[in-house]
Amino acid sequence: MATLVQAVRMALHFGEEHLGVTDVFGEDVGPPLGGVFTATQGLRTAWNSPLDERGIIGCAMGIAYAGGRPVCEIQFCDYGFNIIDLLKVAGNQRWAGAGQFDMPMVLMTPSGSGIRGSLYHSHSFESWATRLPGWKIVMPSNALDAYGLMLSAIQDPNPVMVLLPKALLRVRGENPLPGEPADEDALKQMIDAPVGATRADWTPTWPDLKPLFIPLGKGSLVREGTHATVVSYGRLLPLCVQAADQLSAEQGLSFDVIDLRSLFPYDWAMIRESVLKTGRFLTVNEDTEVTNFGEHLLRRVTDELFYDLIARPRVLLGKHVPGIGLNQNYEMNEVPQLAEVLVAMREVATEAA
Amino acid sequence: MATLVQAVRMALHFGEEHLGVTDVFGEDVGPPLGGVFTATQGLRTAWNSPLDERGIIGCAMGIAYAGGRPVCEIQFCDYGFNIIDLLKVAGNQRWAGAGQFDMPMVLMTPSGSGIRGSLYHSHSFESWATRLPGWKIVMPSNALDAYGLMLSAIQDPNPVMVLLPKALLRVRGENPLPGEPADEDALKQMIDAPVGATRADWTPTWPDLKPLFIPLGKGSLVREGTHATVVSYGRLLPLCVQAADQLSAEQGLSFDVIDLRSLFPYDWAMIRESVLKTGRFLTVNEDTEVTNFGEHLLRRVTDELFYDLIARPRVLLGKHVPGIGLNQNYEMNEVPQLAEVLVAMREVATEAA
Amino acid sequence: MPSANRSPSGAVMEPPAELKSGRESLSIAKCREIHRYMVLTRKLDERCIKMSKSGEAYFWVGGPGEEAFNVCLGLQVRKGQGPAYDFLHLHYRNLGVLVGMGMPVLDHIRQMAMTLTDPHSMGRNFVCHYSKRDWNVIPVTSVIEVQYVMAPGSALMQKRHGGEGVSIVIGGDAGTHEGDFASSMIWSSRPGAELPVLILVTNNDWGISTPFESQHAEKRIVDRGRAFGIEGEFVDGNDAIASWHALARGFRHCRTRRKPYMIEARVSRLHGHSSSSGAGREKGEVDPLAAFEKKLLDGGVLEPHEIAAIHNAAADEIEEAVRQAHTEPRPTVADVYTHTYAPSQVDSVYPEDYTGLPS
Amino acid sequence: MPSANRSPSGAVMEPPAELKSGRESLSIAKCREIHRYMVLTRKLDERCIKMSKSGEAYFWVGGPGEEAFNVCLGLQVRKGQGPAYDFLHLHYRNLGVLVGMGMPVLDHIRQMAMTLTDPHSMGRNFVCHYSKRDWNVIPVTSVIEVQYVMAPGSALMQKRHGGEGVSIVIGGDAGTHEGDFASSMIWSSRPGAELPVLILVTNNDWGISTPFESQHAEKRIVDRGRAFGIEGEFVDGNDAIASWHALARGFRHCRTRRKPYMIEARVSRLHGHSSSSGAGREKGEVDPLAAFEKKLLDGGVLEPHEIAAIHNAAADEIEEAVRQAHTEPRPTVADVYTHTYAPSQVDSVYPEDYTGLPS
Ligand SMILES: Cc1ncc(C[n+]2csc(CCOP(=O)(O)OP(=O)(O)O)c2C)c(N)n1
Ligand SMILES: Cc1ncc(C[n+]2csc(CCOP(=O)(O)OP(=O)(O)O)c2C)c(N)n1
Ligand SMILES: [Mg+2]
Ligand SMILES: [Mg+2]
Repeated sequence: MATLVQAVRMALHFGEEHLGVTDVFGEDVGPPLGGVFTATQGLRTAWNSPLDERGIIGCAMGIAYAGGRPVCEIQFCDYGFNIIDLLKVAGNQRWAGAGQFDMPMVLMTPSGSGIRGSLYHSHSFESWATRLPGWKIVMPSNALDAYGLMLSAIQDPNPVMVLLPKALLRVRGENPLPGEPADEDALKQMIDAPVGATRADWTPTWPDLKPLFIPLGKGSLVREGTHATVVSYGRLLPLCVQAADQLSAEQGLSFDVIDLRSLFPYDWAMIRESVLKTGRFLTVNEDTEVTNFGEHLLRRVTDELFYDLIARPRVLLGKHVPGIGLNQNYEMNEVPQLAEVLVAMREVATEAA
Repeated sequence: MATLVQAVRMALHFGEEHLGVTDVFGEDVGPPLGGVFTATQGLRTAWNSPLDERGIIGCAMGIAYAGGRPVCEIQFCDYGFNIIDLLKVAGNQRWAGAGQFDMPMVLMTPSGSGIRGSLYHSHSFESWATRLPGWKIVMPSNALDAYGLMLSAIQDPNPVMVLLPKALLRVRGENPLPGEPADEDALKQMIDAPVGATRADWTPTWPDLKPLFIPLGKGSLVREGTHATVVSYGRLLPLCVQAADQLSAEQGLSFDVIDLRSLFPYDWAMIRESVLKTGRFLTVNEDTEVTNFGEHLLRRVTDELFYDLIARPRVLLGKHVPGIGLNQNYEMNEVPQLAEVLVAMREVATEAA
Repeated sequence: MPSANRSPSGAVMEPPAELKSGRESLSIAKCREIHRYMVLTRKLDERCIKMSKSGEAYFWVGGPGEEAFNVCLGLQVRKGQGPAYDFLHLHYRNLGVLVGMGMPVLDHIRQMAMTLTDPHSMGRNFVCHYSKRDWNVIPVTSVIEVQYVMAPGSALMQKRHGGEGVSIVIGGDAGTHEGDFASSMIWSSRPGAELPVLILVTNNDWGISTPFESQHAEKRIVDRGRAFGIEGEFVDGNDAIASWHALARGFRHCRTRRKPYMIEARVSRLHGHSSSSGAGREKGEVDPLAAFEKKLLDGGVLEPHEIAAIHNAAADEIEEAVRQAHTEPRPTVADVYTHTYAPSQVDSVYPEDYTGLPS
Repeated sequence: MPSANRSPSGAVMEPPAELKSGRESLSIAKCREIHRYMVLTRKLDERCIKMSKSGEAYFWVGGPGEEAFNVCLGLQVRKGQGPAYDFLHLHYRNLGVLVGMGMPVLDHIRQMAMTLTDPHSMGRNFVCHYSKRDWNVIPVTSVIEVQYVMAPGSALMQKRHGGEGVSIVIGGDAGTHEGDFASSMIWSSRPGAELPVLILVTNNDWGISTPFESQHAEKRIVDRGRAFGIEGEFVDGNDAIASWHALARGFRHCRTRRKPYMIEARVSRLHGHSSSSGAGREKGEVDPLAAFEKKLLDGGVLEPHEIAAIHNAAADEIEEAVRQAHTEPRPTVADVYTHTYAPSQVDSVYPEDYTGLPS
């Protein structure tokens, strides 16, 4: 199966060929590197930009205004904190301008911890991103969703931010992309740039990919159960699934595990239905815990389902500290790991009503 | 009584004379203007900077690193969205650098709506600001608190952001500052720069001000009651007080109204005690409602006091829209006004338990 | 006025076919056209200042003192929609540009009056914050200098499209101290990927209350382009004829060489920064309109009564627009959410217009 | 080596008192010192690359190929605490600067090994991300170019304090495309408020995988200072003697004239960008250490066996430091929150160290 980053690359290729993508660009996005995570290797429209995040976003906006469909990259979301004003403008120009201009740009950026990245390769971005009205925000947790969400992000006429979970980029999917070759070595031969001198002459051979549009705003119910509702996305989603399976096997506790996928707009109908069933709610993410997007979800649950809750709704989040430390004794204690997910899920499912 | 902006000016003067403030600077902060809201008129150390917010924050950091005590201004918080990366560094340098350097800088900036400011003079900043570990965030709602919080902000060796409620800057206090002359016209003569040609030669005459340090992390219980707890700050605080008084007079409902003043750290003990008493919680602010600081407060209440609540805890926030529109039919319907505050307070106090 | 009108010396004085400024000259017809638009621009600003003081509106910002440069710019724009035409990345002083392009004054007044019919922003944004898709006028934002990072993007599309479309970007002198000004030069001049960006700076010697010379070591802002190999020039933006030609050179360079060009224009600020600083008439600033009218009078192109008639016609047109705008609908609560998101087939929550939080 | 050692021509060859490079020369004693520190720097980088591959550490970044320029810089710094001394606003390649200043290699290794004893970051940050208050070394952050906006701030304090303290800021070529580089020039050159900022750029011709010439229209980055009246020069940073003198001129200018100076130094990148790109030895780059050793050998300053001994001594010193670091304590969960906030008398929640959310 394709890895998540290969799926992104194939989606961008599909976008170039079939959805009108005109430019895929950013720092080290073009040849020879094709992105620090290889997401943009071999793409026809990929090019290297100056080292200037503000220029990248501005250029993408200009391209979109002039009728293009750009996909730009911020190399790590950790380096996206000097562009919030531009993101705001991209998100408000339509409202401010009486709806005259569309802004069909995609911003993709790796987000989250899990690669021993120290302070500046471990940031989460969702709590910043969801504060940008006018933007749609997605974060896949597996290759197939990455493909389907990226295609929708490209197709949507609004600015869409695709947060890529750094830690999962090299994880293989469980389900094939439409048109993905069955043999993963064959795929690698086709679309991964070779290392070394031969790279200069290399051109990819793209599989005959088919479209898959995962609608924005649609979550995915990846486990079904009765004891509690768990909402997550990105790096922590597989840990929630793992915990659900373990708690089911060991303690007979079963969970609705919702992969939110689309953070804004989010699938409120799915969350609501699940919480109405279980009466218990936990949301898990790794962003810092003060003014965190998970707190918004908890607020929505409280707003509309307070009297349906049979136990305290809760969040499991990253700690309010200035950074993720390199020594793993920092990282492991700053952002949720499997052990804390297990505890939180068991507690929400079993707390006396 | 002094206005809120006069109180800020007097605090800065006290800071220059007694607390080691070395530089008060920003766009149009120095003579002749002394700030677009007059906050920095007549100050000994005030100077005009280039039109470059990144330069302003960087320069303040450099001054602080080198032993100075800068107070810098971002003219409107609306123009503070290209500096989040620098604010993050100011907030994480100590943690990242093993505690070697202090960062005694103050950033002050007008925040919030209420001046018919359209998209770019109406932003709220608290939900962004509270996402900056390493920073302390305060927002006064009256002149005396502005004075006392500004002195503490200056005195604190950490970066402190002082959010000034745009709409309340010209509102007079109810309590005098320590050392403030009794006659407000006399005060004006002393410290407000004259309009017109005489300004060039003008120097202020400062009253003999005394220190007042309002501790960071201390809220203020501005109304006491039993029916519900209301937590707010800034522009909306006086509206909550007004609503409390009205609901008390008209419907016999009484409220604990907490002026949070310090947003981080916040006075959890005060909130907790009040909610334990009333069993009902409402927080009110005007920032956009997705991933909003008020949702954090609600989450804390849910975390620790869920089983003590006798009614649904709630928030009253600004709408998730890209901007505040100029025509007042936009603004009045986008951010909470007195009418909505009244409704929300009555509802939280009276909802059947 | 065709050159046949030129009279032999000594004969009855007829107006010359060209009006001169230094070594440059411009046809009388063009000068009359520029003048008419400058008057309309000035009157529009003055009327808006009045509205901001009368309570008909809350806030005014505009470009009195920049009419010469802005109108000359507007008249040379190739207007239309899409990459075959020019793109405009403006700031809040470019009234004269849109007037020169032929914007109905009513549309400007509608924004000033915050009506629902305001085509630029539906009464949402400050005046002079235009947005006009059919003329490639990118929504103006109050945020200083961000337009400079967007211009290379539209220019990229124009260069790729072929033709002669130019991306015009303009802002003030103080704003060049934002990093985005440097970014604009960098992204426009990448080797082998140069872009047709006409980079303009209107230097009025002030940023709100801060004098240019207190912050700028640059003798000329336009000198900053040199290190990037960006050609350009400094021009007296208070001189309509000089402005016309500087812009013509800039456009020609961008249209034909498909590379950036930079112009720094010295302009005036006749009514201070905005209504926030009172908007009173400033002394000691060159008035480009008065200067141009003197030239037109001295050159025998216009008579005083003709000038008066032009002023009156402009005033009448504007007054009528004000009257009209006052009759038009205002936004209501129902308009708060509209145009937050464009409709999208791939969005299951907001396939149509936005309605608030997901439900 | 005193100049008395100079031998008359024809006599037994003794090493000259000065070593030449072009028209410049430097005392033998200084050259030996520079060489020793260059070797120590190179060995330290090589050992760290090894650690990143052996699993003793996760990540390596450093400055192999920049030793000449960085060591010459470190040796000319006036080190100490506070505005009377130089401030250093560094980036992630300035190992040689700290080595030149006399940093114990153990401190570098501690950061590489992520020990609690790492004085720069307590095992929190990547290697080469120094922080050293007693030498005015501002905490290095991975965020490209932000150091350039901080340098004018410390320089302001230095200028006001009096004396000759300079704020040194340094970064790579690609990074100059961030707006912060322009800001640094702007804030250092304000008329009448010029600041003693030594603005340095080490141009290694790359930003990760992106070649300089693909993005930069600037023939010389240092030319960007001209419009601001900032004096400066381009220097071959692979030439230790040339680097020494360029830096000496820069320091002299800043120390005495209290104004900015800019140096662009051409340097090499001998092991690629970082361990993320493999950190293998690159071909075709000038090796400043090899070049300097050749000069020292050719000039008769050092014998091959002396060079070998210097290398061995450096390797031994480093090996000992690695052994030592491995014995030292690692951070634990108890260390997560420390140093988030400085203790504060005016804070009722965190008068002492931070302990998590307010309680
Ligand atoms: C990013 C940003 N910072 C600050 C402001 C507030 N502001 C509005 S206009 C202005 C001065 C602009 O001066 P200049 O660029 O010279 O243009 P001018 O108004 O003189 O034409 C300032 C500081 C803003 N709008 N945007
Ligand atoms: C603001 C920011 N953007 C992107 C990065 C990722 N990044 C790290 S090093 C680098 C290239 C830097 O090139 P240059 O400035 O020439 O310095 P060099 O590494 O070549 O010495 C990039 C893009 C970063 N650290 N910070
Ligand atoms: Mg100006
Ligand atoms: Mg480089």
